[in-house]
Amino acid sequence: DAETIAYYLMLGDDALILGQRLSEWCGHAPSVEVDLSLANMGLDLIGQATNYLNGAAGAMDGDKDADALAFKRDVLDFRNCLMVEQPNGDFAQTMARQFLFSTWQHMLLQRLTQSKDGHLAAIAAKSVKEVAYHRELATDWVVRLGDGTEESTRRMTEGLDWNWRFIPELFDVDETLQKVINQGIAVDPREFEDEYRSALAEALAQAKLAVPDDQRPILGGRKGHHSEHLGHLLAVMQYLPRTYPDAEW
Amino acid sequence: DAETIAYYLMLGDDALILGQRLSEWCGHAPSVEVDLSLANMGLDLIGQATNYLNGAAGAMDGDKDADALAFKRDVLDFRNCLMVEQPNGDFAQTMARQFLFSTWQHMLLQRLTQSKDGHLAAIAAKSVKEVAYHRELATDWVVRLGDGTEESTRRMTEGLDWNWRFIPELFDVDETLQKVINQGIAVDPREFEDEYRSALAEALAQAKLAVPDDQRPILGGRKGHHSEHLGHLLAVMQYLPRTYPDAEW
Amino acid sequence: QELVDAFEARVAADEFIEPKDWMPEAYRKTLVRQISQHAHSEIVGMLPEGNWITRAPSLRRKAILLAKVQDEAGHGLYLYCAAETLGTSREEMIEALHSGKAKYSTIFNYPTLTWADIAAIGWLVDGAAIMNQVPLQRTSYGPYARAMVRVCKEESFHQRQGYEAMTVLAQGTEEQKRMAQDALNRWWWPSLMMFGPPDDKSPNTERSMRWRIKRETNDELRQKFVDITVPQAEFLGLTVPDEDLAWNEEKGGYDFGDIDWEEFYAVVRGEGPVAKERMKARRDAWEQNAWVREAADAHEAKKRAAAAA
Amino acid sequence: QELVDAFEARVAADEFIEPKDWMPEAYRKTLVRQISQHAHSEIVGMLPEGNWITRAPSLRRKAILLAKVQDEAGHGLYLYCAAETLGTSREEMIEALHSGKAKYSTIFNYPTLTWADIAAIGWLVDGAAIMNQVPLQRTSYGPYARAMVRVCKEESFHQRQGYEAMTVLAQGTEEQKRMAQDALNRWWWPSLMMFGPPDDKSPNTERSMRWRIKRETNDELRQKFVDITVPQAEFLGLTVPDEDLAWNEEKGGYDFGDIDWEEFYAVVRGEGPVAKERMKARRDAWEQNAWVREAADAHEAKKRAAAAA
Repeated sequence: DAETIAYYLMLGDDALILGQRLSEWCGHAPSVEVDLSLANMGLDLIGQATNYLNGAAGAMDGDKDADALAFKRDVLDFRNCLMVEQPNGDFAQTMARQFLFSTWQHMLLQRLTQSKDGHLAAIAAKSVKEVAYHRELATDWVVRLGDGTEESTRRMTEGLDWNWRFIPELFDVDETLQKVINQGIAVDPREFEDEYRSALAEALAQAKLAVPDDQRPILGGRKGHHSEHLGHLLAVMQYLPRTYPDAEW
Repeated sequence: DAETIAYYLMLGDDALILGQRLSEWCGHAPSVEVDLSLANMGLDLIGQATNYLNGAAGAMDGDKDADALAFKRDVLDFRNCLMVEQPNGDFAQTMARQFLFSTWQHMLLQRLTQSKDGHLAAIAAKSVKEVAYHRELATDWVVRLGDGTEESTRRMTEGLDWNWRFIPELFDVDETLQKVINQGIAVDPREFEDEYRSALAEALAQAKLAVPDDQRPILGGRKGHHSEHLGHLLAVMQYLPRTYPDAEW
Repeated sequence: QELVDAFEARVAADEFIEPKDWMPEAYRKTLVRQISQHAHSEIVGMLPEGNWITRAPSLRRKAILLAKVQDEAGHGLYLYCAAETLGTSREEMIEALHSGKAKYSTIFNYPTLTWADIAAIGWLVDGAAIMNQVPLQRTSYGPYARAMVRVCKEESFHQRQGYEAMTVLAQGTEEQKRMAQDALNRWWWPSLMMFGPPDDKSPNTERSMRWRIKRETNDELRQKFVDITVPQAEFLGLTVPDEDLAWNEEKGGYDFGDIDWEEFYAVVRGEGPVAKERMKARRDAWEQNAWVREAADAHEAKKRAAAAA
Repeated sequence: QELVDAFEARVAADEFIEPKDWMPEAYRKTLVRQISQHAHSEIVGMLPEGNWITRAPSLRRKAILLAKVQDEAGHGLYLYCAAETLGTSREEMIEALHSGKAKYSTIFNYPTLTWADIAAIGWLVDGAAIMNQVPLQRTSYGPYARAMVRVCKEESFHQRQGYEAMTVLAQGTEEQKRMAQDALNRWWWPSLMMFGPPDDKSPNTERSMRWRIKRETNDELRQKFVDITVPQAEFLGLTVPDEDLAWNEEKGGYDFGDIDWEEFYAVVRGEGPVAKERMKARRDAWEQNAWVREAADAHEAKKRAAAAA
């Protein structure tokens, strides 16, 4: 049904857009090792996105596939949260975003393995280990940069500040989502909001950073109302399939 | 004929791509005054591009127009020189590019007003005053930044260095161009290369900058072999017409 | 007190106050705040539109948009100049903006998500701006009033262009219609907020009216805007996103739903959806290009020194 | 001289030299130059491909390309490690790259203009790289030889993927065929240059062969590459951009046209079409992220100090 499709899209778009953002780093990271781990995370996320979007496409009318959904939707039809579309900024901002998102995604996937939707549970079971690693890697960098030099502390503080206002969206439950939660398909994120906040507080304590004040929540991504950043990302990402609509690659 | 069309395209693409680059500055310039003059130059160039491209489209088969040429060609079909597609960089790099290009374009247009192609002569007559102003403005900035502070001198030197290797392409005459030169339609740029070099030397002397050493010429733009920058520019510029091929705006 | 009385009498007689004339400190301060806020709005307002210049869908639309932001930069300049006649430098005003002390119109803290937003901004935002600004052509401070004459002429041109662009979308493909409706949904309420808080929450209105810095109240202007705009939306075949909207025969205007004032005050506080982006863009433009302004000054100084030698 | 003789005898017997073994200074220097150049090529080589990861035309192609650049980063790491066993630190090597003293493969100074270039790089550039590298699995320096075993396995996978991607284009729409042909036109000659100058202009070849740092000459490898690649191009229905290309029955290989060695040497000097872009990208990545490496070191030091306390 429409709500289940929307849930697949939401999960798939989160992974796709974040994977795309990470791939922008290619060749420009602080060290070869970091280049390698950013590409690795990007690859995991693109793989996950493919699975979710194929799931969504399969449940839709017509003979769409994951590529059609990734490359032929415009901005108003994307369902990703606003956090993943935020610009990379510097390496601290990228890692702050990754930390806040992967921590959430990890807690979500742990529970999603119990979904009544067997396909979703299977994707979650496959992805949860990957995301556990993303979470660990990002947390390590938050600690390292938070408790590094004066400059890195400042940059990590700013990176967290930029992304902090998008946290509430991760726990926002609208009607569509509530319906699939009720069906036992989706995870209710509110179940783990406390756990999430504790995990953040713990990591930030280790990083010797203050927990930022809550900012006014910015919502909208789940209903297609994005920031200005997503349109630019899509213009690049979708260029070839838009330009050569009849070609296969 | 094909060669005349190619000449219109070359002139039109130069103006279009440089206009697009200038428009990227919008809202980000060093002062309101500069924002205004960058938008103004961009506007002039987009206007010129429209005229040339409409001229090209009119001479082609089918019912193409300037928009079809601007928004529906891919990178291999663009005929602009490599200089105009170079990234803006900082304000010095943008002004170095403008200085090197507008000086050339101005000398070209002065002569193009005598073209045997009446339409081309008319466009040139209309544009030459605009471009004279661009040249003056860019030259002023080269002088100001060259003979400003230590930092601005360094930045202007780097900006010139980045763009210098694209100068020879402006004076390169291939078979296609030679043919329209022979017909009295196109201007032979070699006629004014000395004048151009002198104008550069004079401005740089005023800016108290050394004339950069000649670098190995980088050619290719006139036959569609561009740098990696143009593809990204087109992905953004062409997004809407590519995404909604049946729409009018 | 004599000075004050004389000043108030001149204003009441619709005379223009000029820079060298005596004026109450509060008048001067209020004007600087209002004019600089207006100037900042022009400059910050270039950003949501600049976001689409590089992606304008045709050469004509690109040219129109470039011309429009060029006008806005021009308006910013006149207005900064008008404010400078009151003794505050442009640098001071810009610093106040960047520190968050000075405000700009709340509307520019919303993102331009699709091309239809550019049309909607022209139609609704410039429409609302004109509604606010037309009376200011008769404001009591001369330089401000004269700047507004020029601004209003250009703004009303922009508004017509915006409405025309919206017409094309509303008559276009299904996808264009959807974009147009979605843009109206997102921009409608923020446009109504552009007129400021309701009159009963706007303590300075009375004085500003007396001083002819303001010539109509926020609620009066808002009502006017609704009455003019609703029929335009209907003509476009678009639905205004307000279930409570209804023609009120008695008052000869529309009744409309409650505005989310909590959102308005949050946006005023700097917590709008893309407020961080806007401020970052302006600060980065200013700070990262400081070397250009310094170089220009240094070059100027060298030239002066050479001329003096 | 005894040491040298013993060394040469071991090498001649195809034994591996290990980091702690004695070796001639020239051997060490040549190896550091060669291995670090190879490592730099892997790292710089990520840039032309990174240029298309964000624009890959399908999720599958995006994943393949991400996996490929990940492999390349890995190769860079093994190779830097192999070079470090010879007593040169990674920082020294990277500084030599950024100052222009150390070189990287000339091929990465050409731009990736269309998606077909990514396919062409896999097919031609990885193909040529393998041709160069397969013999190096038996090179005399142990750590280098072992690194090459792993590198070669992955490279040949990349080469097959590239050829497959090219096949899809060559069998695709007219526009895709055109892209594919244009890519071959632009990458063919630079690929031939990847094998280095002709043997009679390669003065160190003899010694490098004796030391088993090189196991076949440049011209031999180039000939092999042409002989393998031309039939592949024919199979794809593409035309190799060389009018002089002809099968020579007698030598059992292809004759081919003259290489533009002037271009080659210019590119070696750092004057390739996008050499400035490549060096700027690498320098910026290194310099603008220096704070990250410093922070990691500072954090490590704090942790060590805490553990010691």
